[in-house]
Amino acid sequence: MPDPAVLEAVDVSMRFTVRGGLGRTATVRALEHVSLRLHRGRTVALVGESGSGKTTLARLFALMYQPTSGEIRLRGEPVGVRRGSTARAYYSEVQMVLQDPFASLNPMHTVRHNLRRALRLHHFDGDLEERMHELLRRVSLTPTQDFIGKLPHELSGGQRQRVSIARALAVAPKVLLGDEPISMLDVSMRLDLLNLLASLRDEEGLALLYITHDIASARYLAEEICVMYAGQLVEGGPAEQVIQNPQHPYTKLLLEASPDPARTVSAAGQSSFLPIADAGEPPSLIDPPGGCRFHPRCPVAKAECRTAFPARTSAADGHWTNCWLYTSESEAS
Amino acid sequence: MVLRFLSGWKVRAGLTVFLLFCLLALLGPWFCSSVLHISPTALDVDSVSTPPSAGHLLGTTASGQDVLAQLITGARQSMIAGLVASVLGTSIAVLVGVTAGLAGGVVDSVLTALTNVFLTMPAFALIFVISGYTQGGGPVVIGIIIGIFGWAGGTRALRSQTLSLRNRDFVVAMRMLGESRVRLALVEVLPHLIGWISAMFLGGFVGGVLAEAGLAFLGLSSASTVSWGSMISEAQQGNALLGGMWWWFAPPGLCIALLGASVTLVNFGIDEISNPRLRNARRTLVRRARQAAVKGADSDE
Amino acid sequence: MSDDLLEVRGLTVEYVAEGGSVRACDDVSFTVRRGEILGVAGESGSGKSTLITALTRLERPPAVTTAGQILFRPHGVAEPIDLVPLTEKQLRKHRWRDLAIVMQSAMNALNPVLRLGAQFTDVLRHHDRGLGRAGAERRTEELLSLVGLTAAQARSYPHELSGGTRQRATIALALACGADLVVMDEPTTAVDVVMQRQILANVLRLRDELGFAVVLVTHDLSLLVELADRIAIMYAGKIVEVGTAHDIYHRPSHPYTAGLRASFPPLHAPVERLHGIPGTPPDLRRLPSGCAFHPRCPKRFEPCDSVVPRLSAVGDQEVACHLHSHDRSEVVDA
Amino acid sequence: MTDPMMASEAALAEPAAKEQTARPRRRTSYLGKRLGFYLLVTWVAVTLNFFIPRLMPGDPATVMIAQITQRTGQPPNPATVESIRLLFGSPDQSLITQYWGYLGQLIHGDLGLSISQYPVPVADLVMSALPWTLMLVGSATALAFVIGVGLGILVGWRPGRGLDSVVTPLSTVVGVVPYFWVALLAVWIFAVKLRWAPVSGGYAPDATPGFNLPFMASALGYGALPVATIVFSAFGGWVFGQRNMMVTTLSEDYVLLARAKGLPGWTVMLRYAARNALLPSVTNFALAIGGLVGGSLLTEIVFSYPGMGFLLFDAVSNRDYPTMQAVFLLITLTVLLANFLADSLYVLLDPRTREAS
Repeated sequence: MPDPAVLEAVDVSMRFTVRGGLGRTATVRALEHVSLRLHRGRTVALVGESGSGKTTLARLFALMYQPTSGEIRLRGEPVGVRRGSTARAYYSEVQMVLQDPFASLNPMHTVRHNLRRALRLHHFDGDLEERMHELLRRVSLTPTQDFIGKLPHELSGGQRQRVSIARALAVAPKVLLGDEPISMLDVSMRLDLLNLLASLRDEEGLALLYITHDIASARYLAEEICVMYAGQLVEGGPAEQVIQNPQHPYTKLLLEASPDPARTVSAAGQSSFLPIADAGEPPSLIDPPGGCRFHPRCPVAKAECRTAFPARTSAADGHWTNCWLYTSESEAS
Repeated sequence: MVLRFLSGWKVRAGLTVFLLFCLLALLGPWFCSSVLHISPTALDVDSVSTPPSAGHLLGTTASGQDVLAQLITGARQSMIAGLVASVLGTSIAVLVGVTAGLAGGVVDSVLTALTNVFLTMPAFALIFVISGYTQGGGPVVIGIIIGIFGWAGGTRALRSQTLSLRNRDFVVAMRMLGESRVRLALVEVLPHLIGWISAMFLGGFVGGVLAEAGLAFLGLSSASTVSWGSMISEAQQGNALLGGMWWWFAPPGLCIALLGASVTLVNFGIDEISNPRLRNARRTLVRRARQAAVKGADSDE
Repeated sequence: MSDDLLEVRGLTVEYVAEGGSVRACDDVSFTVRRGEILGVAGESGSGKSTLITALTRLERPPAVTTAGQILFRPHGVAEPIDLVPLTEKQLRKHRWRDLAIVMQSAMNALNPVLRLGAQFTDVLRHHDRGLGRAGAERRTEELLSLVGLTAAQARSYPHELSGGTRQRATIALALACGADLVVMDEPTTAVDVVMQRQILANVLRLRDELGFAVVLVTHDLSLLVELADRIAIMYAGKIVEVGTAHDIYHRPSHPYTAGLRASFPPLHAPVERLHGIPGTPPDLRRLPSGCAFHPRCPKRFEPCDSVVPRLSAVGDQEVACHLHSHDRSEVVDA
Repeated sequence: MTDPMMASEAALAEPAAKEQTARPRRRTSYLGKRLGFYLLVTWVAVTLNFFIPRLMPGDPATVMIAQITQRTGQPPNPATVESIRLLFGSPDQSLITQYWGYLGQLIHGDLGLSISQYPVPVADLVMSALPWTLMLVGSATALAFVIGVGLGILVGWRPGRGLDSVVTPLSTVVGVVPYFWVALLAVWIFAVKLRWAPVSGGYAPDATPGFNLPFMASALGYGALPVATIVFSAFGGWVFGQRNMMVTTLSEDYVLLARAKGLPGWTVMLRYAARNALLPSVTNFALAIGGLVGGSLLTEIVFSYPGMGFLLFDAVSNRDYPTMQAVFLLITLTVLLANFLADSLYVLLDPRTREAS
């Protein structure tokens, strides 16, 4: 096992109260007992469909909400929602890159404004101008003087996302949270951004959380993959293990559904699109199914799947899953 | 953005007229007394109810007052009422709307309910009732009353705009740098609302001028001040229309309409910027492109 | 009768503006055969969405089709019809009966104040005057059952249905009048991968059963490779390569296609360090001279920045690249 | 988008939860919620009515008692004094006690006695004026809405074309011309010069109010010009708002899809574009009623029309505070009633506010 976690979520659950008319409320059970650890110089990919709770987890890490139960720990110390300078102290270690490069930069402010503000807020006391150019070089926006005075609308999506990353790097964080950082970029720009994140992880020793719905890109970037379904973590472990030897029926479904040209194009030039069974849709988190939330869609669901969420079963290589299929086996053996 | 805003003819024409009126309100009275040597209150007993002439460019009222002088002096009173109303109304609207949008939760619920209450109340009737108690007052008092009861309209729009801005990623991103709430509001959110606020301000201005005119027409402004509203009121009481004295009745109404139209033109421009869907493609360009296409196809044959 | 259902020749669509027009589609030519799935892949600004609206003649000012032909041969028509010069009234005869569309977001494509069923019956009864109310409802149920939906869902309003259900419904809707060609604009970007595969598998099955042709536009080349029969790659308003899915994946001829193909990390094959395409897609208002791709192209050579390459046949494929033009050898020698 | 409730929901629910909140939920309470809101507004209006005279400099109650004494030659009887004190403030009692007494009096429908027409109960004056205003404003509002929105739909369907370039600028200009000025002009042209309509009043002097044909015919004749002037100055706002909504809606995908379906132009325009573009106008309709009822004050004064506005004007001119108060309260209630009708219309038009069964 590598050195202790920089940032971790310990058994966090998150419920949102949604207001309806006249005091009517509904509870959204967005996360259930999720634990996740981020380590220095390593990437954890969190994979799941939209609405599975992965953004909620990222936002809990970013202290935007207080978890309903469980805690977020920074180097072992529990942290809560803060304001003012204590918040700033936390944010000087944990930064986030958001999904939409077109929305995450204020259209009225230049690149310089963004970087300077980040540096000032975190009391950078060296040569501001020099540091800003250094940051832009770090994210390969060169020649830097061409970019520093630009407004967001003068930049492409990939360039904007690089500015966002530079802004996050300005505070010299230990942890970088990426909430689908490439999903809205042009395809041809995605890999280079992933490569940039990888080099930051390797060279600066950043702990990286990479949230995505694209399991292939998760495999490309991350050492570890966690799969989330409807607010529950169902499987995780070394990336290759999870991809090549999926345990949980949901992970299998996800892999089957993901495009993989190499798998299907036959030499005859005949495409044989691999269909999957009509597998239904993820449940509403307002009134989710009990037990394992995947059971209504699971081809191998058993009676116990409906009643309780299974305990975690782990293999020696760190590959784990929460599924009754394996729980009973391990109990039997 | 400013340049794009100023590039439309509507905005330019509207702003020009509006600024002319502002100049009139500012310098008008001085201009009357020092340059034209006319007074809005002096009675010229030799020419009563006379049509426009060299002596009285816009004629005189039934009591021999110079209509032009009244019109110019009235501009100041009407515009003061409009200005006070819109400054006050817009300030309350920004304060309530932006606060509600940024704060969320209970604060938002309370402020939203308050806004809706003011929005639903028949404001003009209320203003009328209150003016009934105050029985006359200068343009400032009237402007204040109009402002206090007329802010709610724009507040709703401002609140929903703020709300959507608050949840925009760039605000979230700055918050995650540890930016303070006040700076978030002032530096990140407020600049995006300038268009809305200025539209609201201008709309409130016209609303104020119209409401003042209405109240003056009802005899609820102080008798000593001359405003466009009181001119119409007096013209009505002096049977200007029945006597065919159009020069007395028409100018104040037209002035209000012109001022209102100028503001509307400016607001058109603001609207087109904040809602790009309203922009029309230049039809001539489209037609020309289509014709060129047809010709090109012909020559291909 | 030709096997070609649709033949697009030199289609050019411009966004007219005072400062000068922008060509979103520039001299685009391709054919669609009956019952074929043609995929069109391209990044933002490549003109793929503009192409979709122009194909269906739904383009709206400031977008104007300024040149080209869209020759369409729906069933029962002997002579091909050029859609470009047709008036809205003439087009109405072909809309939905011969030519249907599926849009990107079903949420926005369905009228929020009409029940799902009503949005089927109005088009059914408009195109088949003899169809009664009951008949239209029966037909709606049949159509919905094609994509695995029920009659109960026909009575719902769009907001009561999930995103996946809505998108399946719009596909059923596209098949309502037996169109020969269904144009799809990123039909699965708004749904998750699992639902995406379910929907596309449905499309494939229905195509096999009903024999309509599909033009499917997306930015996801890896998906197209699995799904489409042939693929056209667009860059900066032009088609740069057309070929079978297999060839596009295994033998890409255009450097852009190759770069795009390499931009998708593999799911199962060994991971190696990959690179996207350097630089950024060009601004259509300020296109580079010559081949628009040349500033980003790793294989650019002398003529690339001055001569616009034309789309021409290379084996079974068509490519617009100087690497494959006939005078290439001379240039390389020189 | 326009519903503040929905917006706050979206703000609370984070992205992951949005999908779920968009799913069907029971929304029976939409009208119930609105009713609750109207109760709140009524309470605010009542409370304002209570405080306004008490906040004014001087003591309106004393002024009134003196006025009555002057007018009738003798001080009013103790019951009347008590009633005036309850409505307008008494120096001897705490505000809370006064407030409860005031509410009690209102609940019993006692609005006090008119000062200018002492001792006629204000309730009687109001009851005879109310129907006039309801008819006048009701028909004018409905007409302005139908004409304005109809024109807005037509004009917005083809923005930039002939009709649009004429109607739209015209409708915006009309909105900034002072209403009473237009009304006076109309009186002069149509009543004085052309003699198409009577100059003022609500019905012919020789008709007896009641359900008889001559009266109703004359009421119609007298009402035509006032209604026409209101419609004239109010329809522009509807045209403009509806046009912009229409233009915005036209770029929605569902309108494009309707066109792609080959549906005839009318169907696309009405069933797809206008049905949706109408919703904000209906919301605005509810909001605009307050303005229209208030604005009708001017109409009634210009035309000496025997409605609430004229009554209020009379009351203000004569410092008849009890009548002022009562008229304002009733105008507020009228506005609320109209609002409720508009809300019901909205529920009818937008399935998203209805209960999902």
